[in-house]
Formats: sequence, C-alpha cells, structure tokens
Amino acid sequence: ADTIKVGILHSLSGTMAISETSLKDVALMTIEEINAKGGVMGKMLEPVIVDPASNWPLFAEKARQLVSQDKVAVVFGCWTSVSRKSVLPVFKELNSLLFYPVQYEGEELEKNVFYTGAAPNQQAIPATEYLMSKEGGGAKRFVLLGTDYVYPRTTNKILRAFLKSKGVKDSDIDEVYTPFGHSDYQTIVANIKKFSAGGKTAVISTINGDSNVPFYKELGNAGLKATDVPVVAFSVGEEELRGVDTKPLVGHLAAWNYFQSVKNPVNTAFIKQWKEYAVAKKLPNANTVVTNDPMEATYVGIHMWKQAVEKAKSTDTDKVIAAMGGQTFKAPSGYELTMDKTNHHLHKPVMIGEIKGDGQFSVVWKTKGPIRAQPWSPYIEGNEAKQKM
Amino acid sequence: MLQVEKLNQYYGAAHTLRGVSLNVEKGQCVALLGRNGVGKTTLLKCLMGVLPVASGKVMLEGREITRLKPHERARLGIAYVPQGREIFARLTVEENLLMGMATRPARRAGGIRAEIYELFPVLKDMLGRRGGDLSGGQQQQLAIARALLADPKLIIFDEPTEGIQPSIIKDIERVIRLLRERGDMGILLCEQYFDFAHALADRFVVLSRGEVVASGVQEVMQGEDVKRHLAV
Amino acid sequence: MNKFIKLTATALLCLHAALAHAAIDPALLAPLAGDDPDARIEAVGKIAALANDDAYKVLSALKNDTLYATPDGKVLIVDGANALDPATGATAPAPEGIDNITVNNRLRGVVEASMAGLKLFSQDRDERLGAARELQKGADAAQAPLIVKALAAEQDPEIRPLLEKAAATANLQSPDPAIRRGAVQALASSSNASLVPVLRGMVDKGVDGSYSEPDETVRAAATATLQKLERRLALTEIVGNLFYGVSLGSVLLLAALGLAITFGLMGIINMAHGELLMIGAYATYVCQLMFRKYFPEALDAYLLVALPAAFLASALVGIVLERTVIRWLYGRPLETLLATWGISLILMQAVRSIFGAQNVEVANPSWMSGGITVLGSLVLSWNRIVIIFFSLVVVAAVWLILNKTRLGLFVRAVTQNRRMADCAGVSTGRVDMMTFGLGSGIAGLGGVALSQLGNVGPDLGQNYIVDSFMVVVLGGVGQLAGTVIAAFGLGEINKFLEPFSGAVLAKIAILVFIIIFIQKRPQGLFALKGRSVE
Amino acid sequence: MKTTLFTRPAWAGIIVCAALLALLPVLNLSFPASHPLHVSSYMVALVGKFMCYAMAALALDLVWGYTGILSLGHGVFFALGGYAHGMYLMRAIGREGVYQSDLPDFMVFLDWKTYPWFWSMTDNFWYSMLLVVAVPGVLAFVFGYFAFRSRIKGVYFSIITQAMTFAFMLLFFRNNTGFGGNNGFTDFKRIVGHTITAPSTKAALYLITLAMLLGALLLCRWIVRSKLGRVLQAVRDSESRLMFIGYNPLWFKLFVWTLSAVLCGIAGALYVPQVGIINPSEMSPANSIEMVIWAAVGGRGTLLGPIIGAFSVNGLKSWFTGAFPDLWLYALGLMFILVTLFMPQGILGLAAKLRRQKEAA
Amino acid sequence: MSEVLKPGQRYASEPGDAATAYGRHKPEGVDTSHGAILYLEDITVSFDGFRALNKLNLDISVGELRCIIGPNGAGKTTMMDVITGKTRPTTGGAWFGQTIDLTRMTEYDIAHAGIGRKFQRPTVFEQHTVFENLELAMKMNKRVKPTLFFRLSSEQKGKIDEILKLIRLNGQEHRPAGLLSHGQKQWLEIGMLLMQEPQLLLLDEPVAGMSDAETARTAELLNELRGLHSIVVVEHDMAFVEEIAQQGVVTVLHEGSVLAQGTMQQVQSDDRVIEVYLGR
Ligand SMILES: Nc1ncnc2c1ncn2[C@@H]1O[C@H](COP(=O)(O)OP(=O)(O)OP(=O)(O)O)[C@@H](O)[C@H]1O
Ligand SMILES: Nc1ncnc2c1ncn2[C@@H]1O[C@H](COP(=O)(O)OP(=O)(O)OP(=O)(O)O)[C@@H](O)[C@H]1O
Ligand SMILES: [Mg+2]
Ligand SMILES: [Mg+2]
Repeated sequence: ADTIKVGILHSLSGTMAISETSLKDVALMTIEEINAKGGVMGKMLEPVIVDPASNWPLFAEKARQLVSQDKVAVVFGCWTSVSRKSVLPVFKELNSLLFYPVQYEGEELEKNVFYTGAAPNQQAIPATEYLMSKEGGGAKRFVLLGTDYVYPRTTNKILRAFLKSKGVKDSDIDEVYTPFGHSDYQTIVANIKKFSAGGKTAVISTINGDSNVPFYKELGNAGLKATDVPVVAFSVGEEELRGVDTKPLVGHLAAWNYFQSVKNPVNTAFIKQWKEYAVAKKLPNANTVVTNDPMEATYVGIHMWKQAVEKAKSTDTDKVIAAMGGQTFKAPSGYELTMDKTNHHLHKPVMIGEIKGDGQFSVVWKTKGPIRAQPWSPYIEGNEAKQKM
Repeated sequence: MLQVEKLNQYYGAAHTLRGVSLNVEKGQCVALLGRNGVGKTTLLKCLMGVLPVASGKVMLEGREITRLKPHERARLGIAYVPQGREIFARLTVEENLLMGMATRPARRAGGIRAEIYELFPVLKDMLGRRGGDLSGGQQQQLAIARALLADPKLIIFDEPTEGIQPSIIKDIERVIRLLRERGDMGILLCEQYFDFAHALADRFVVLSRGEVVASGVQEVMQGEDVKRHLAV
Repeated sequence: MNKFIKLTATALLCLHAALAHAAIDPALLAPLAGDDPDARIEAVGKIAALANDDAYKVLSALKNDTLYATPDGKVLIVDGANALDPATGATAPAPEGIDNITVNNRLRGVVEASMAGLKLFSQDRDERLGAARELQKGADAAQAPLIVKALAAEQDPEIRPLLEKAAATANLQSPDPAIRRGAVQALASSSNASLVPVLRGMVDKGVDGSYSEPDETVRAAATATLQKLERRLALTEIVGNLFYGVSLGSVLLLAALGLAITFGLMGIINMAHGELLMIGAYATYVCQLMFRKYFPEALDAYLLVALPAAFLASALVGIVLERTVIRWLYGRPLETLLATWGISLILMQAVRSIFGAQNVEVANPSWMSGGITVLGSLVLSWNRIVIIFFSLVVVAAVWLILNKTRLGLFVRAVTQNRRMADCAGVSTGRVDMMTFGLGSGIAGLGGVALSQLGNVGPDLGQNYIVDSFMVVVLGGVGQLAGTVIAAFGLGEINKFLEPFSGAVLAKIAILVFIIIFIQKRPQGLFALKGRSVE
Repeated sequence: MKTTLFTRPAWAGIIVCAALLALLPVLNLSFPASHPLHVSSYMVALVGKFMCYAMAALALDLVWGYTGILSLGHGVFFALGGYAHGMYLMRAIGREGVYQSDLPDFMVFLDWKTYPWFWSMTDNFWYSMLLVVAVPGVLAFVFGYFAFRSRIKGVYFSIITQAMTFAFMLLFFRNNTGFGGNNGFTDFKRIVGHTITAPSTKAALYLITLAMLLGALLLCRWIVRSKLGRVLQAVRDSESRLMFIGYNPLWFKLFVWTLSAVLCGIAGALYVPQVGIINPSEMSPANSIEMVIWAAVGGRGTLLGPIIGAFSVNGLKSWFTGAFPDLWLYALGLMFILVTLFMPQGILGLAAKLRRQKEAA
Repeated sequence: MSEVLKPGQRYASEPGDAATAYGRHKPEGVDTSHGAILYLEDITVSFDGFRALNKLNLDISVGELRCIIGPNGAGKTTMMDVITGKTRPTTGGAWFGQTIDLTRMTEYDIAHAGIGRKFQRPTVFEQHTVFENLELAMKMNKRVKPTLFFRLSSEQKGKIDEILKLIRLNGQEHRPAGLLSHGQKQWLEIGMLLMQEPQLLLLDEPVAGMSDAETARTAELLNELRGLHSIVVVEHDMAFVEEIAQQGVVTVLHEGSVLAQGTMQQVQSDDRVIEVYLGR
C-alpha cells in the first residue's frame, strides 16, 4: 500500500467524550500537517478512527480491530487508566504500538507503549512542593480530594508518602474520595472549611472530569477563595475550563507540562494551526477552541513516532521502538523534549499555572528544564529496585 | 337517528360481524339480544368507534361517523355504558362523574346535577371514595350515571343490569323508561335479561354469530323465532 | 502577609483622610514588573502606603490582571485599547509588545489585604462590611490599633460587632493578661472555627508540661469560651447538614418531577428524561449567550428568560417525541423503555454535534453567586437557596395543575383508562401530548436549576436518570406527594450519612436503604391501597 | 422429546447456525491469513464475546420474557460470574505481575500482605467455577427471596434491581473493597496452564462458550415448554389469579430468577478470559439496560430472539463504531426506535409475521 | 341440551364414582366433625373507618349449597375475599372445618386446602389457551419440581376434555382465553374451578352476563354438584337463586352483616329484604 495506516482510539461518545474528542481532532490535524509536508517516508498517513464509546472492553475490541483487521502501524489513544489497562494485553499480544498522551499514576512500563503524558514526579510532586513553598502559600495541612479510582488513589498514596517525608503529620492530611459523576460537594466543602481552620490548608484535587465544575462552584459560593485555601488540580486544563464560569476560580492552580499561555514561537504556531484547523473543519464552537496538555502530548507523540519511523526506515514495531529512544522534538511547551532511552516516557518540564478570569492559566512556577519521568515512584514501597528504569 | 348499514368486522381472520344493519330512532329503545359471544359487545364497540370496522356505514342524524374517533362521537352525542363498567379506578366517584361531562366545553360544564343522586342515592354517600373501591353493583350505577351526565342524543347500554340488585334494576328500568318517554334520546340496549329488555324495548334485534337473524317490534319478541335464537 | 501588615499598618491609619491625586514614583512601580517576589511585595506595600487614588488604581489593576509591563519595564494600566501610565498620569493607546504582570496567590493575598485595610475606611457600607468580614479570618496584634481606629468611626450595627471581634482576636496576643482575658471573653459569642486551635493552645498543656498561657484566669475564660464555641460549631454543623440535605433534596426533586409525570402518571419508562433535563440546561446556555451578545447590561436577568425558554424547548421536544414515537406505545411500558433509550442516544449525540462534546459554560447570575452567612460561620449559598424555593414553587404548580384543573382530571383519567376516557369525550391524543409536554417542560425547568449547580454537557442527563427513577419509585409511582417526600428524605439521609461514611459509602447506603425500604413498602412510600389498585 | 422442543425448521436453523459458528475458529486456525477462507482472530474474538452476551440475553429472557420480571440489574450477575472467574485468572498470573509478588499488583500496591478471606482458595480452578455459579446464584436467591416474598412487582422490582447493580458497582469501584477498583482485573496470562493468548486456547474457549450457549438454550427451552413454563407465563399475566388456584408464585419466581442469574454468571465467566478484562463498569445500570434491549430487539419471550438480538445489536454496534464513529449513535438510536415501532415483537416476531402473511397469500 | 349434560348426570347417578372424580364428600384433612365446613365468626373488615363487614357470622355445612344475596355493597365479595385470604379481617375468625384458621393462611395455602373461587369479574389467564387454563387449574401437587417434570396423562387429558364439553368450549380449546367473550370467560372460570376439585366452591355472580338459557344451564350444573361439594353462591338474579336454592337456606347480607336467613320464600317475603334489596 502507498499509505501508512494509523489508528486513533479515543471515545467520541459516552462520559469520556468530553475530554477525548479534541484529542482525536488534534491527532487528525497533526496527521494532516505531516501529510502536507510529504508524509512519512514518502507515504501518506491514513487515519483510522474508531469510537470505543467510553466502554472499557470495547476499547480492547477496537484496539484489536485496529491492529489485526485494519493493520495500523501505530495507535494513538486512550485517556483513562482503565482503558489503557484494557488495551495493554492486546498490544502485547499483537506486538503493536500505543502512544498514550495523558498524565497518569505511573506504576507501569510496557514495551509496547510510549507515554507522552506526565508521570507523578512530573506533575503531582512538584505541585505539592510548590504549595509548601513560601510563594505557594506555605501550606501546612493538605486535603487530598479525588474521585475514587486508581489514578487519584495512587497519586494520593505517593503524595502522602512524600508529605510524610517532608514532616507533615498524618493528622494534617485528609484524604477524601467521591464516586464518579459526584455532583454534590456541599458536605465536602464544609469539611474542607472546617479542616482549614486548623492552619494554612491546600487542596490537592484529583477529581475527575465532570465533577470539577460542581466542586469549584460550591467552593466559590461557600466563600473559600484561592488566597485562603488554594486548590491544585491535576485534571483541570484549558479544555475543562471552557465549560466553567471561571470568575470564582481565579487563583486556583493546576500543574501540567504545558499551558496554552506559554509564550514561544512553537506554541504560537501550534495554537494558530489548531485554531485554523477548528474553523476549517467547522468543529463545534470553533471560535473558542483552546489547546491543553494532552493535546500537546498527542501532537508531540505523533511527530516523534514519525521521526522514529524515518530513522528506522520501517514501521515495524520493534524497529520503531528501538528508534524512539533518544528522539527529540521541539514542543509547544517551549522545550526540546526527549524520549527517554529506557523508560518510554518523555522528559518534560513541569509548570504550575494559576487560573485567570479568562479561562487561561498564568504560569507562576516552572522547572528549569525538562525532568526525567519516574514511572516507578520512589515513594512506593518495593519500587527501590526499579529506580534505574 | 342512528343508522347502521352492512357493518362487517373481523378479529384477525375471524369474521365477527357479518353485514349488520339496524336503526335507532329518537325516543325509541332498541333491544339487542343474542347468546354469549355472538358479537353484541363487538357491535357496540364499533358504534362507539373503539373498534375499527372493515366495511359498512354508521350514521348519526344523517351524518356519517364511521371513521370518527370515540371522543368525536362522544361529542356528537353518543354516550356509552360499557360491559365491565370501566370505571376510572383511582379517580374519586365525584371525579368519575365529572368525567361524564368531559364532552362539554369547560365553561359550560357546571356542577353535577342533583337528579343523578335521586336516581342513584348510593353515589351521594360515596363521592369521596375511589371508584375502584366500590362494589361491582355500585360501579355499574356509577357508569350509568356518568353516561347520563353527558346529556347524550344516543345512549348505548351494554348489559346494564349485570350484577345489580333487583331493586336498583327496577330503578334503572324506571330511568330508561323515563328517558324513552322524554323522547329526546335514542336508546340502544344490549341485554341478556330478557324480561328487562322486553319491558323496555320498542323494537328488538337478535344477533347470532355476528348476523342479524331476527328483528321486529316489541310485540313479536316473545315469539318462537326469537326464542330459538336465544336458546343454547 | 502578617509581616507586611505590620509594615503598613501605620500608613493605613491615616489613609482615609484624603486620597489626593499624585503620580507614583516609577522607582516604586518598577519592581512590580520584575521577577523577585519579595521585592514585588515590598513594592505593593510602599505603593499602598502612598494611600492615594493612583495607588488604589494600581493595586486594583494588579488584582484584576489589567496591569501590564512594557519590555523596558514601564508599568501601565490597560483598559481596553488604552493604557494609563501611573507614573505620569497620562493616557495613551496601549503600545505593542506589552506583557501582563502575573500575580500569584501570595501577592494577590497581600494586595487584597492592603485593599481591605483601605476599605475599612471606605464611604461605602458594603465595602466596609466586606473588609470587616475579611478580618474575621484572622487578625493579629499589629492590626489592633488599625481596627480600634476603625471601630471608633464605625456606626453601622452590623459592622461594629464584627470589628469588635476582630479587635478581640487581635488582642489575644496582647502581652497584658487583662486585655487577653477581655478578648477571650469578648469572643464568647464568636463562631469562628479558626479560633478553636488558638484557644486550645491557650488551654492545653504544651509538650513540656507547662501552659503556653501563663495566666490562670485567662485560661478559665478561654475554657468557657472554647466550650461555647464548640457547642455553637456543632449546632452549625447540624443546621448545615439539614440545609445541605434540603438542598440536595430539591435538586433530586427537580430532576425527578418531570419523570413523576411522564413515568409516574403516564407509565412511560422514559429513559430520555435525563436528556430533557439536558435540553433545559442547554436552553439556559443559549439564553445566556443571547444575553451576552445582545443585552450584556441585563445579563443578570437571563435566568428569568431562560425559565420559559427551557420549559418551552423541552416541552417542544417532548411533544415531538410523543407525537412521533411514544403515542404508538401506550400500554406497552417496556417498549417505551427501548424506544426512549434510542431517543436518548440520539438527543445526546445531537447535542454533541451541535454544541460539541465538551461542557459549555453557564454562569450564575450575580444575584445567585455567593451566599449568606448564618450562625456566624455557616454560608448558605444563594444558588441553593433559590433552587430550594424554586423547587417548591414548581411542585405547587404541578400539584395545582393536576388536582385543580380540568386538564389535570383528564390527564389522570386518560392515564388510568385511555379507552374509556376517549369514549367519555376526552381527546386522548391531545391530553397525552399536553401531559407529556408538561412533564418534559418541567424536566426542562429542572435542567435550568441543574445548570446553576454543575456541568452543562451532553452527559448531564445520564447522571440524574437513575436517581430520578429511584425517587419516583420510592415515593410511589403516580404519587406526587411521595415524590416530594422521597426526594427530600433521600437528600437528608445522604447528607447526614456523608460526614461519617464518606460520599461513596453514603451513596451505597442510600441504595441499600431503597432496596430494604421497598421490601417494607412494595408500592413505595405512598402506596395506594385497596381494590382500586388492581 | 427432542422433536417437541423446537419445530423442525427451527432445529435445522439452530444446527446450521451452531455448525457455522463452530467452523469459525477452525477456519481461523487452519488457513493462513492471506487465504480467502481465513477468518481473522479479531472476528473469532468478537463472535466469542457476542455469544457471551447472547447467553446473558437468553438468561434475561427467561425471567423477563416468560415470567414478566424485568430485571434492570442482570449486569451484576454477569459481572459477579466474571469476577469469580477473574480471581482465578489473577492468581494464575503468579509472579509475573509488575511487582513480581504472589499477590496481584493492585493488592501489592495497596499494601495488602495476604489475601483477604474472599480470595481464599480462588487459585483452584474448580473452586472458582463453583463460585461462578454460587455467587450470582446465592445473591439472586437471597435478593429474590426477600423481594418476591414482599411481593415487589413491576417497576418497583426493576428499580430495586437497578439499585442493586448500582450499589455493587460503587462497591467494586472502591479500591479498598479488594477487587482492583476501577481497573478491575486484567492482563491475564494463563488459564489452567494454557497461555491465554495462544490461538488454541482461544479456540477452545470459543468452543466451550458455544457449547454452553447451546446447552443453555436447550435447557431454557425445555423449561418454558414444561408446565412450569406455563405457570411462569401465568405469573406474568395474572399472579394473583395463580395464587387462588393454589400455586405459590414465590418459589416459581425464585427458581427462574436464580437460574437466570446463574446462567448470566456463567456467561460472565466465559466472557472474561475472552475479552481480557473485567471491571465494575459491567455493573453500571446502562449495561443492564442494554441487555434488556438485546432481548427486546430480538423478540422477547422467544429464547431464540434474544440470542439473535444480542448478535445483531452488538454486531451493528461493532460495525458502526468503526465505520461511522461520529454518527453511529444516531443509527443505533434510530434502530431502537424503529424496532419498537415497527417490530413490536422484535426481529423474530417480524419474521413470524412475514411468514404468516406469506402463508395467507 | 341434555346431551351436553351427560357427564354431569353421571355424578348424580353414581355418587361414589363422582367422589373420586371431584374430590371428597368429607374432605381430607378438614375436620368437619361438627358438620360444618366453614365458620365465620364475628368478622369485621374496615377500610379507613368504613366497615365493609360488620360482625358477620355465617356457617356452611358440608355438602350444602348456600345462596347469598344482598344489596350492592353489602359486603358479599368482601366476605369471599376474607375466606380466600385476599383480605385480612380487622377482627374475627374464619375457620375451614374445625381446625383450619383461614385468617392466618396465604391465598395459595387456602386454595390448596380445598377452597376454590370464581371472581365477580371473570379472571382467566388471558394469554393462555383455554386448554392451558384448565390444565393449570387441575388438581395436583403445585410445587416447583413436580410442575417442572409434569407430563399430562391420558386420564388427565380426558378429564380436561370432559370439562371442556361441560363448559361448551370444546373446539375453542386452543384459542387464547383473552379472546373469549364475557360470558365465555365466566364459563371458563367455572371450568377451572371444577378442575381444582375443591371441597368448598365460592361463586361470585356466576351468571352475570349470561343469557337466560345459559343461566338455566348453570343452575342445572350447580344442582348436579349439590351434595358433592359445599357451595356458596352470590347472585342478584332472583330467578336463578330460586332455582338453585330450592328448599335450602338463603342468607341476606346488608351493610356487612346478616339481615335475614331462611328459605327463598321466607326471605322474599321479608319486609326488610324487600325494602333494601328486592324493591317494590
Ligand atoms: N379482541 C378479540 N380478538 C379476537 N376475538 C375476539 C375479541 N374479543 C371478542 N372476540 C370474539 O368475538 C366474539 C364476539 O364477542 P363479543 O364480546 O362481541 O360477544 P358478546 O355477544 O358481547 O358476548 P357476551 O354476551 O358474552 O358479552 C366472541 O366469540 C369472542 O370470542
Ligand atoms: N379496598 C376498599 N376500600 C374501600 N372500600 C371498599 C374496599 N373494598 C370494598 N369496599 C367497600 O365495601 C363495600 C362492600 O363491597 P363488596 O364488594 O363486598 O360488595 P358486594 O356485596 O360484593 O356488592 P356487589 O353485589 O355490588 O358486588 C362497598 O361499599 C365497597 O365500596
Ligand atoms: Mg358482551
Ligand atoms: Mg360483589
């Protein structure tokens, strides 16, 4: 064939469509861009889109379909950890490639996966350090608030160990979980308020998707401002803020490896490209589209894969995996990102942004440069031996 | 006033009504007789529009109503006392009675006429009770009262005496006679209780296997011909 | 922050005197554009100490993100296309290449505090009240003279006690035991939870066995105050839970009420009910967009228009569905489940196609933002209060329609015995259409309420559909009163459980409760008894 | 006996379909990928999954179609069967997990040092098979006993089954419950000593599923054709009348209800190794509603219908989600509406109607 | 007409044989040593304060055919509800024989013990065929297992055929019962009752909606069954009541308690009965 097929595996319906739809669009945009520049090794990329509909077994089925039926060379996709876990066996069995663009809890390293989002040490830990710093408000007490599933549980476990190592007492840490889709945060906000009476408190939120809006609304209405109790979130980005009235949120924080507001030529071009793409393809609300971290990670992932294929001169999985190590790409975040030689994770800069009234973030802190991912957190028992990975 | 011409009706493949024709004049009471399962109820349902007919014509006061919906017929002045009462079980007795006046526009509906309670004194005591809680006979009385409240031009009774105590049967008989004598209404009475029908009818029609097999004026009703069709 | 306040307290004291116009020394402004956080904070302090109009302008610009810096470090206040140079007072078109001066929480806190200090002497009562409230969060000894000064001038009966408490809080750290005792006693009527650890510290023995509060009498007073405070806080918590429960109940009620009609009365297992809620919420969004575009000055009133709009939008969709699909399915409730499930898929995807898969933004109008403070520290948010009343109004309206109007009578008659109602002269088609329209419209109203609390997105309905069915069934199908009680009951139970069990287990407990409750009352809370049911 | 279970043409149809289904893995194994007769392993996996769904739909039809008990919570039985088997599969991973511990990764991660009591003995395959049957069975029995004894009927029953599955879903979601939280069980390696990804293992699983499905069909058919089947239908139509002629509906309902749950559990157990993951979303209310929809689309109260329904709805869904990822919900939604409007008896009902019309003509 | 009645005649001429066919004179397990099969003692039933039955006392002897009449709403159906366990009395006791307390039993246990009932509004299994309706009602062990493994013996089939003829639905046995006319359903329900072979039959308005000729036939049938079963009949059709009551006792209920009791002639001439029930 004179095209190379690539699979796009993002939910376009169901609960995750809110987040994943734009990743599909970014992936298509990137592919279009690559094709416009002559494709990969002279061949055009042909995207194959499927909708796993936020249904985890369907993810596995669709992954299998993409790889064994449609014979794609690589798949870009997944958002939730469980969807990734569900497709992993398929990629291992069929020895194919998955690029996973979302920040996640770590504790995993698969030969067939490249992780272009953040590991906990590239997001959660720096954010907590910031909260404890003078600039970040010098928080002494912490509410670890999350949706009850694996990412928040793991992150909080790591954070708890981290906080302990920094001398924070257990009584100064409150861990709270809510079910998926939880929308009534009255009690929780009241409790945060109570808890914060005991000293400078910060909330570390791993609340998933939809529950953020009711949480922030409640927080605002209860009169808890960012200057009193700052909330740092790991799942709230520009895209999520589009659906929120940001006035009451001003000053709350998010930690990512990229913000749309970062100023550099690559990012300016990236944003422009995306905005024009949205208008050209008549995406819904095309005039208000934004970029965010997973979108950047998708964009970076596709480009790196292209570079690796060209280096390997083949789309063969093993050859591409070998060529991926050490790939670099000048990313919209303003840094040259490197794919780690061994651990399949990107070296990424960490940035902390404060929410502004217009739904953008102003970067209030960032690392000096990209840092290496630690998929096996040193704060989890038994991972000591794996640190070199 | 009511003319039925060559009505045919099928339940699936079963030919239930076979070319039934009959007439009801104003001020007249026509008795519809026949054994169990010959299609009496089916015929009445066709007249009311509850069941569609395959062919034939139904005319009310010269106007064809064959294809009209039940509520349209009700508004043209047909009232129906169905077999099995069909009370609105969870409405109160009073509300059931108010439903009798649903044909009239809201403004002119007014209250429930007192004469109804004269005819059926039980109902007055039970106004607040739910229709479905009443005894079988009480429900039957309620169903008749409901139909009368519509001030119909044609009233259709499907076995109105079923399950009613003798004294009230006499009352109902009186009511129907009164209606007949008032002369502003046609009455179609389907009845198994022969003596009752005989006492009230001006004319009669006998149905057998969906066909009209005998008809005539009240005087010949007790003839052998009729008896034969009613016997088992 | 405290250090800063000490620094500037004296300066602020004379602030209210006159806010004369004077340009600001560029040297003061320059650090604001720089990178050194401590220098910036110091600069803010110095600027605040100027206590003039321009200083106020600079600070509020900093707070509102309208302060910019040119590449060569000049600071400008930007208003649209124009820029004011606070150093010269001149206004000119904003130059190219200017950059917003970022503010982080630390700086913002400082700015706000200094502005609050300014505001204590403001002419505007509300500003003073706000500033006094701000001080409740914690005041220390350095602020005491400032507060005393403000107290002397303050006449307002609402602001005075707040200031008195703030003064007392500040005086807790006074070196004079008498003042401390007085302060502790003055705080006996406070309900400020953050005092608890402070008082605790005074009462409890430290690790070394000595008291950090040396004076016996102060300790005794502190113990008494602490007890009162804790009792008041416990009461606050109960009242809070009650309110949260009622509020959750009102949300459940609004979500379920439409279903109580379409499912409870008409017997349609309406899986698209959630999507009707969603349509109501999107109608609210569209109204808001319209107002933003055409009547931005009346934006706060958009909800008033959104109510009828959402009702009509959902009712219209409902009517179309009824006429095209559901009318063929009466008497076959289980088929309605299948068809309405299909409808729900289509509606969701339609909204995705039109508005995008992402959530859209619906803002509370300003009169529904924030809350009122009761019992000293409990904040009841306006949006929840409004929604509670709104739910009661809607229930009352539905009750009136169903029980006091002829339409209501027909609706009930048709739903009980469609054929006989037809024979009695009721146009069943029309009544069905209107009933379903009414139920859908009310779902739309529910959607307006939900849009004020949470997300507006294509999945909005999916989150409420299960709860709605639970509420209707628990109350007893077809029983409006049951629906109301079930909604509030579940709300209260949930909110009293949640503090102990956490949100997840509370939810599980509620479901188990429903299962067990139905065992006891197999027809729901308000079961009809007797023959009429069969 | 056999000839009375189905009509002759129905037998013929069933046998042909079963033979065709049985042929798929054979074609997959015996022809190379390039051969025109080759069936991709994706197809085989897909059909294997559908057969599990079909079995669940069949089980649902037994209670819904025949007894009139609409369960909106059958997903919980399916998932419990799956979890019971999943526990075994997890333990069969041995020390090949990421933490190289005897415990499954998620337990290591949560600092569990030993297996909780409900995991004991699950390393035994046969014990886990027992659990597959017993867990859904006992749950259904207890739940059903109380519900039926209290004479909970109609929507009230449906809604509490929904509450049940929802409660279980939340419970299993909790990381602390001990079932891997939201991620559930995945990354299985072996089943009774065979590598789970090996083509032959897959083919065997597939054939076992087929056999189970056929067996379940015959069992259900035999039951509904017995007098008990007629009693069940009487329960559906007029339960109170049935009591007045001396039947105690409680035990009849409990019998089919439990049986149905067990069948569903078995379906779930077969599903897990073929799909490779079991997690709490299987218990979400929407999943249970989908099962109802399979039965309705195929034609409820026919046993064969739900099987056809499960295949066709899922088949279309699989195809649509790949072929029209943006539009498939419209198509699926529209299909549900059209089926209810124009095929109230489902696909099978339509077929019967067409046949009657042809005979009449 | 007489032809069709043949099976019934057999019972009359061969009572011993009929006993095996239709149950026993002296019911098994029911202690009727005092001659009565049913006692109602001071039964009161009230619905939200309204007393549908008010200290009702009644006893039926073995083999008796008792007619009960009374105005609409007198409580006749409610009385049957109490006997069959559908309604629990507020106070009072209902005894089947000497020992069986009906107020503590469930509907199916009562049915098992040997009380069969025909409802005022005909209730049959509408989706089942006429034949299946009869088969379901047939006397047998009605637990799950025997039902699952049940196979119709030719004897049982013969019995169903017999009843089919009796209720004159032969030829219609494969029609769904829901398609029958009102009168036909009444008959089918009587047929189901006979299949149950109960010791006590409760018939609530068995001839409502039947033509005069059919009413007469029902009367004949009941006369056949007289003595083989104990029977309680509620009816408003005086001609029918007269025909089956013969010289037996007729009870008149009014406002929930017994107003009068006696032979048909006595009752019909009772002024109070005429006042509240028969009318002048
Ligand atoms: N819905 C139906 N579908 C098919 N057949 C029906 C249906 N309803 C009634 N029938 C049949 O049509 C015939 C006529 O029924 P119909 O109810 O009109 O009789 P009827 O004369 O009113 O009898 P009765 O005096 O018993 O009320 C009967 O044989 C009955 O079995
Ligand atoms: N569940 C109930 N709730 C309220 N009232 C009831 C209930 N059941 C019966 N009643 C009332 O009890 C009275 C007796 O009813 P019942 O049906 O026993 O009368 P009946 O003697 O059978 O009358 P009929 O001859 O008309 O059938 C009636 O007035 C009825 O309204
Ligand atoms: Mg009839
Ligand atoms: Mg009665």
